[in-house]
Amino acid sequence: MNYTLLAEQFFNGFQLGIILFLVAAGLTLIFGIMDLVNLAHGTLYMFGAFFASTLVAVTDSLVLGMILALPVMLAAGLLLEFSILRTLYERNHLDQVLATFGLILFFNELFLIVWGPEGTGINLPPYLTGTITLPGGITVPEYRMVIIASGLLVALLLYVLVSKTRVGMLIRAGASNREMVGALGINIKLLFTLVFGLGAVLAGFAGMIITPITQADSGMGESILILAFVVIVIGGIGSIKGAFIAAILTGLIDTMGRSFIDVALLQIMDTVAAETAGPAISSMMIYILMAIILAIKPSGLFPPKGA
Amino acid sequence: MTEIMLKVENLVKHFGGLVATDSLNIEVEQGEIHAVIGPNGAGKTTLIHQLSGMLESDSGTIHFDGQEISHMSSANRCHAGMVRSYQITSIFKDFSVLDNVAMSIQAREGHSFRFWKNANKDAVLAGKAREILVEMGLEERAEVLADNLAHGEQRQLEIAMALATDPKMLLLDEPMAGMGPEESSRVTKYLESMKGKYTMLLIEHDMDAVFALADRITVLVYGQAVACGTPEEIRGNEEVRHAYLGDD
Amino acid sequence: EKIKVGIVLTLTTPASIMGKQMKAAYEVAYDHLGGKMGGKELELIFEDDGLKPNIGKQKTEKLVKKDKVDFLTGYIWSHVLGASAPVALKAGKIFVSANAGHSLYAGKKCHKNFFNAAWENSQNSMAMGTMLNQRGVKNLYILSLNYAAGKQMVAGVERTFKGNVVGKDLVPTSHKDWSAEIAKVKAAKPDGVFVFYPGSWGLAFFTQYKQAGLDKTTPLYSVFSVDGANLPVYQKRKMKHMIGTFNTMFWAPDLDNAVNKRFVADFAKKYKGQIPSHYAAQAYDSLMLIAAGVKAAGGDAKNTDAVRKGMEEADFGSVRGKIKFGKNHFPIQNFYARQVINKNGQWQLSVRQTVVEDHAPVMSNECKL
Amino acid sequence: MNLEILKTPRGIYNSLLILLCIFMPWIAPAIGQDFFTDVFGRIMIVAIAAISLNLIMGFGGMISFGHAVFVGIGGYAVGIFASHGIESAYIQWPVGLLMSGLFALIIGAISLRTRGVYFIMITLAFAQMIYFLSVSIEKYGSDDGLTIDARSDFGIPFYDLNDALTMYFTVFVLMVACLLITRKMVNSRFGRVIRAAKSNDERMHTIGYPTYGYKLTAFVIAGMMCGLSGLLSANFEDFVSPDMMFWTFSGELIFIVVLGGMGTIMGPLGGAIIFLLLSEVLSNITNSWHLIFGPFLILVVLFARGGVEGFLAKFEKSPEAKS
Amino acid sequence: MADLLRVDNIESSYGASQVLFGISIEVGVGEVVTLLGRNGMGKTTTVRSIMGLMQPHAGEIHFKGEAIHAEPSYKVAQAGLGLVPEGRQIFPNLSVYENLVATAANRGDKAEPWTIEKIFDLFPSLAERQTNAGNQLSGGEQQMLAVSRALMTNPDLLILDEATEGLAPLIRDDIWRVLGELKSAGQSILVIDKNVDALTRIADRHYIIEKGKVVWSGDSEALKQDEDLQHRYLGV
Ligand SMILES: Nc1ncnc2c1ncn2[C@@H]1O[C@H](COP(=O)(O)OP(=O)(O)OP(=O)(O)O)[C@@H](O)[C@H]1O
Ligand SMILES: Nc1ncnc2c1ncn2[C@@H]1O[C@H](COP(=O)(O)OP(=O)(O)OP(=O)(O)O)[C@@H](O)[C@H]1O
Ligand SMILES: [Mg+2]
Ligand SMILES: [Mg+2]
Repeated sequence: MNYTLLAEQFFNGFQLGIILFLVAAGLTLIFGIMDLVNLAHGTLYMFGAFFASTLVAVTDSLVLGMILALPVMLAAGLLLEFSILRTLYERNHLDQVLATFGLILFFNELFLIVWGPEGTGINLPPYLTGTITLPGGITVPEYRMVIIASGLLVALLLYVLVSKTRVGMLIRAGASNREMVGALGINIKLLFTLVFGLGAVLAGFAGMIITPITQADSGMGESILILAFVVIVIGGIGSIKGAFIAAILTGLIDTMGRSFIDVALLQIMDTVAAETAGPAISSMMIYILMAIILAIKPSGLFPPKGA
Repeated sequence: MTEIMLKVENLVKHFGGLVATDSLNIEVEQGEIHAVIGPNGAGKTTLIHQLSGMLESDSGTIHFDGQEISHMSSANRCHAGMVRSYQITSIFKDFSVLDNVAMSIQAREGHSFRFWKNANKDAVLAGKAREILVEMGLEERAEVLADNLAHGEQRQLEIAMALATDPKMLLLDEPMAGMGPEESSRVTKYLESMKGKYTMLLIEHDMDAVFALADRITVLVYGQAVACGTPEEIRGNEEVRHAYLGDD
Repeated sequence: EKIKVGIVLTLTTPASIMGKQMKAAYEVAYDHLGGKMGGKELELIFEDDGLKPNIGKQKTEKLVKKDKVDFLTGYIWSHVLGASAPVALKAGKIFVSANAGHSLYAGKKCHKNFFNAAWENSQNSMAMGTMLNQRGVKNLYILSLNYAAGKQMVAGVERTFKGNVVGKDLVPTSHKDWSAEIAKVKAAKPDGVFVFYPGSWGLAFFTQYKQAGLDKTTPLYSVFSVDGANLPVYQKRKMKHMIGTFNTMFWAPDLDNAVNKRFVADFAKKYKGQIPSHYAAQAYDSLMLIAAGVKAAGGDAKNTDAVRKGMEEADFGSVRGKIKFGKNHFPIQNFYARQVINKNGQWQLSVRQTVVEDHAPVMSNECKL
Repeated sequence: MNLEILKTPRGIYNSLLILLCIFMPWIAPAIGQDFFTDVFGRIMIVAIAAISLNLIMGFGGMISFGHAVFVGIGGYAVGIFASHGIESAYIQWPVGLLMSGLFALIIGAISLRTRGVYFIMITLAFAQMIYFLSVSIEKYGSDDGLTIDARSDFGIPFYDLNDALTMYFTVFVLMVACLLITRKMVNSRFGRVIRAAKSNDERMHTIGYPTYGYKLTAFVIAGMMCGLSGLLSANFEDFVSPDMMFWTFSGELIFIVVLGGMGTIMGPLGGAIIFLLLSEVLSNITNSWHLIFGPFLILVVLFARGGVEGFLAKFEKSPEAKS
Repeated sequence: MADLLRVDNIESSYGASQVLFGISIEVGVGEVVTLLGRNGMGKTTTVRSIMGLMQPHAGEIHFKGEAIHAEPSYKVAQAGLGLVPEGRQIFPNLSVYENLVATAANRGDKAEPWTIEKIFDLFPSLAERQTNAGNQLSGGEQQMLAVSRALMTNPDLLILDEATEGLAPLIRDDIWRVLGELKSAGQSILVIDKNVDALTRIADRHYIIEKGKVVWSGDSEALKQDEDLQHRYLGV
């Protein structure tokens, strides 16, 4: 057994988990807590990637471009909420699904036309392109460390906001009973608009921070969206802590699966069978994980209180 | 000697550190109306949850009508003849009032794996359902969507649905809560007229109704039965007055 | 009486990057034919398959039944082809795949009216394996997408590569983060990495390859991942480490023949000044192949037997020089090693050497024609 | 025939849907769009899948996000047998239906332990597993799919699925049968149990229904009905591929049901016709048809609560209980 | 006495079915007023109309002289109305503590506003359950929480719909006692309850509602005297 590889893969799984959490964070806010099934969350993620790419190119600075992209995301989120989504809170989940699917179709096509089929991307500045060598000989691209740090920061901020502040309480209260929150003197419409805006910023942030690694293309949001839903469901819908732990778990399982399943299968079957089964099982890994967890704990790992 | 319909022995339920039901023993005789009263949070609803199978007990046994039902599913307990009503209204909101009651009647007529015949036109179901609505004074509202009923009317429907399963024993969780004086006195009268036909475990904070109806009363405090006796005995019990009744 | 050719391509979704080049190439071919085939007026009808087999089939039906086309061509994806080809073949039409190298159609399922103007899926990577041998690669790490074409690519390279395969990973198409695979590559210390990551996967993978510092230690070899369609994108994104990498292909823009020179020049005029990709080249050849058939039939496109005969002769100026068809109607052709170079500020692919000559799909003799 | 239904906009619309399906093989050539017959054949096959989804989702509240997997199972039953040269419908069809039912039983048995969004996601999980499985089996074409050389053979003279009209009306008759079955079933005692369980599952238990068994039964019935759609699809398209069980198709089925009107009998058919016809027509106008189609879906949700059926029901005088 | 709340001839409907047919009521500063009537007569609908939870299609509602009948409910609440709704409607996914503080405010600019401590003194069982989620409370505890939650907004006018539903006699007495104390501190209250006796003890005036109309109004004395009235409209 190669222990450096094992440690490195463990680390990779962790950072994949952080990326998943970043995407799931905004979704936890909008879907988990506000209870809006927003399929267009992936679209917001794509917004972030494209806006930031363009702004980074214009300003020729990664940091400046990304910082400028945040208010743009906020504006985009508010606009979307104000024009279409705010009428959907009181609708059932399926209406929300259909309408936000409409948004996906529209924006994917629009972005395809505006940015072309090749999409866009962000080049890392020289000071972020190196690799860091951790104790034990693990080498990690510098930029991945940036992602991890920002993921942890977002996790912390979000946890505090939702669990410890009055705004957080009001969001949760509003999700369970909008009418009553209003009757107690809170402008719930405004509050939800702002929270949606924050969710959009988080989605956009995830999109932009990943772009230097994966590049950006139209439709990039959909496959990650499914993963984000998986993470949230495994964690228990509405729980920030759950989303975080589930994201890390998913990242680890997926990475470990992709790293070692083929080796493991070779122990028990012949090469041909292992080479067919290996990739198949590693693709299925997170779905198997979700099915097992839900079969045992039908409300996810950390169902929030009272939900 | 009258038969014991329900026998609860050493029943326990914990919620985390809280003991909601604490080694509880209760016997309910066939045909009696047995009231359970006690302060808010004493564990009355929890007891009903346990009896009806909504909550798994930590330990203890429940015997009903000669068989042990401690681990039966709630549907089976209902088939065995024990049915509950809810303190917080639980009805089929997007069904008409009549259909709400008809669902209960359908349940008692055996399994529902009948895929073809139109049940909406089933005279048996509708007829019996209507009878029950008449008894509960809801007949004029039969076709209304249950969601559109006023709160008090929904409370009436709540009981109608329990009655419609044709139970041997009714577990009533604050049936009169939310009803106006007239409606609650009607329900009181109705329950009184059903005395003997059903065995009833009645939870109620409306003391007028309790003292009018109950044959025996158990007083629950912190999950324990602190007193059990006839209405007169309970009314006279100093401890109960102190813990629950106040000095009216 | 016009001659109508129905062309099914992917013109939406990010995959349209290839489809659009092919469309332009068909238009160049149309111009070169003077808008005529066998003396008759020619009409091209383009349809978009949206990258879905059922849509592709639907569009094929429409072309056959509504537009009543005489030929069908285009078809970038094997699964779209698998759904669509039977419709055309049942209707007695001649079908020319301009990209999808569905291996069954080269072997068991070969059909008298089915032609392929491109290649069979594993051919190119077989050439790659040979090239790796020629270049002295001993330990190879293989990376590909986990779907049929991806596996055929892998099978191809393994068929001819003589060294050790020290690792192999097939990732699902939903993945865009290769940290796990890259760590394995690093640990395996190969002296070459072979990848099949077309389109946006390539963009993401090559970016991460560099971020992990692998570009400095391990040379990259690829098939269908670095091509004329996405090279301008690599250049725009300043992915300099792609320069110098090798891939194999049956064609290159600087392949030295007159038809090719004219094609490359006219294509650039038509399409944003770009150098054509092999997708464009195949598309051009597909229409020329059909034209050769129609010409042989004296302009009678309905005379399928005559047209087919003419197509089998393949007597036309191909961008790859002279083209020859096997009895399975797949080309028998040379494969070249190509290298990414920077020529006058424009990145392009340049032929380095001929890797294999007159290569035919391995399953050709399964064809019972 | 009861002509009463023609007095409401909904009635007229529903009759129109059926008439369109019956007469399309003659209408299409008359308007010079022959291939519309194929389009409608395909629409009806999708409609069957949507009808089956509506049965559990619209009436039973079980939102399956993996429903397309049963289309795939039905389809591969035909495809796999055909690839081994077994073309008899009497083997293909029963096996296809049984396998769909069996998978529905397994998936349902586990998934029904959960509810709400958890149910949505666990059904998706199972569908994805089966999808990845089908992608990895190279013997049956992997994601390139399987071309089917011969359609199911019923061995009845003059009844040959290779004949376009026979195929079309086979689909039509089976679709109508599914509509009737749904209609009968949702109004039966069984159907009422399913609908009430959607409304308030806990209460169902306390009045004596072990709803799990009922829901599972409905899930299996829907799975088999959806498998039927797959059997037809394989025959109609002469092709099966993993694509037909990818989550996007499951999603489309949900959209179709919601668009048409959830929990109504004819909703799925209307939804299928509108969804697929509009895609067909719009995509022939421009490649960027999603720019129009997306906003259209949004408008439907914003302004027509309850889909098309809900929209039309607004014009009825007395809001009738679900028919 | 100065008018705090004035409801003028309002008519309200649920969709097509009209429920209120011209209801007029007034609550003065420092006054305790009740709405009486049998089930389904429109008491809750009146309260919902006042609170802006539904818009009356005719008539006017003024609070402290300002028209509020067209305002959204949060503005109505901010103007100084506090609601204890029918059926409790506490937030099931918030803890008891969070239920209390989430919407807390000092709307009436009280010198000595309600605080968590005061609430816990009033209802000790809530103090014990501070960390329970709302739906992990017994029915009566939920009712206590609903009352407390409204008090924590320190409203000028407290509205209680089914004030003591589900409360044990002792606690019920507590509630009446508290309402009495609040009244003496100058709190205006509009209350709905079926406990006519208790209501006549603490309230100044009463309105009886029948089929969406006010059929009688008067003070406690008058109501106590008129047994026929009680019987006819209240079934007592
Ligand atoms: N799910 C739960 N988790 C934790 N504690 C709970 C839960 N459900 C109930 N409790 C607590 O258990 C105790 C008993 O509750 P129960 O509902 O049985 O009371 P009750 O006697 O019915 O009161 P009431 O008369 O107010 O309805 C209460 O203190 C309540 O807070
Ligand atoms: N959401 C609704 N939709 C339609 N009708 C409704 C709705 N809510 C209440 N109603 C009807 O309005 C009428 C008045 O209801 P309201 O709730 O105001 O009565 P109430 O006087 O508060 O009765 P209770 O004492 O039972 O609470 C009733 O006939 C009821 O059926
Ligand atoms: Mg209780
Ligand atoms: Mg009321």
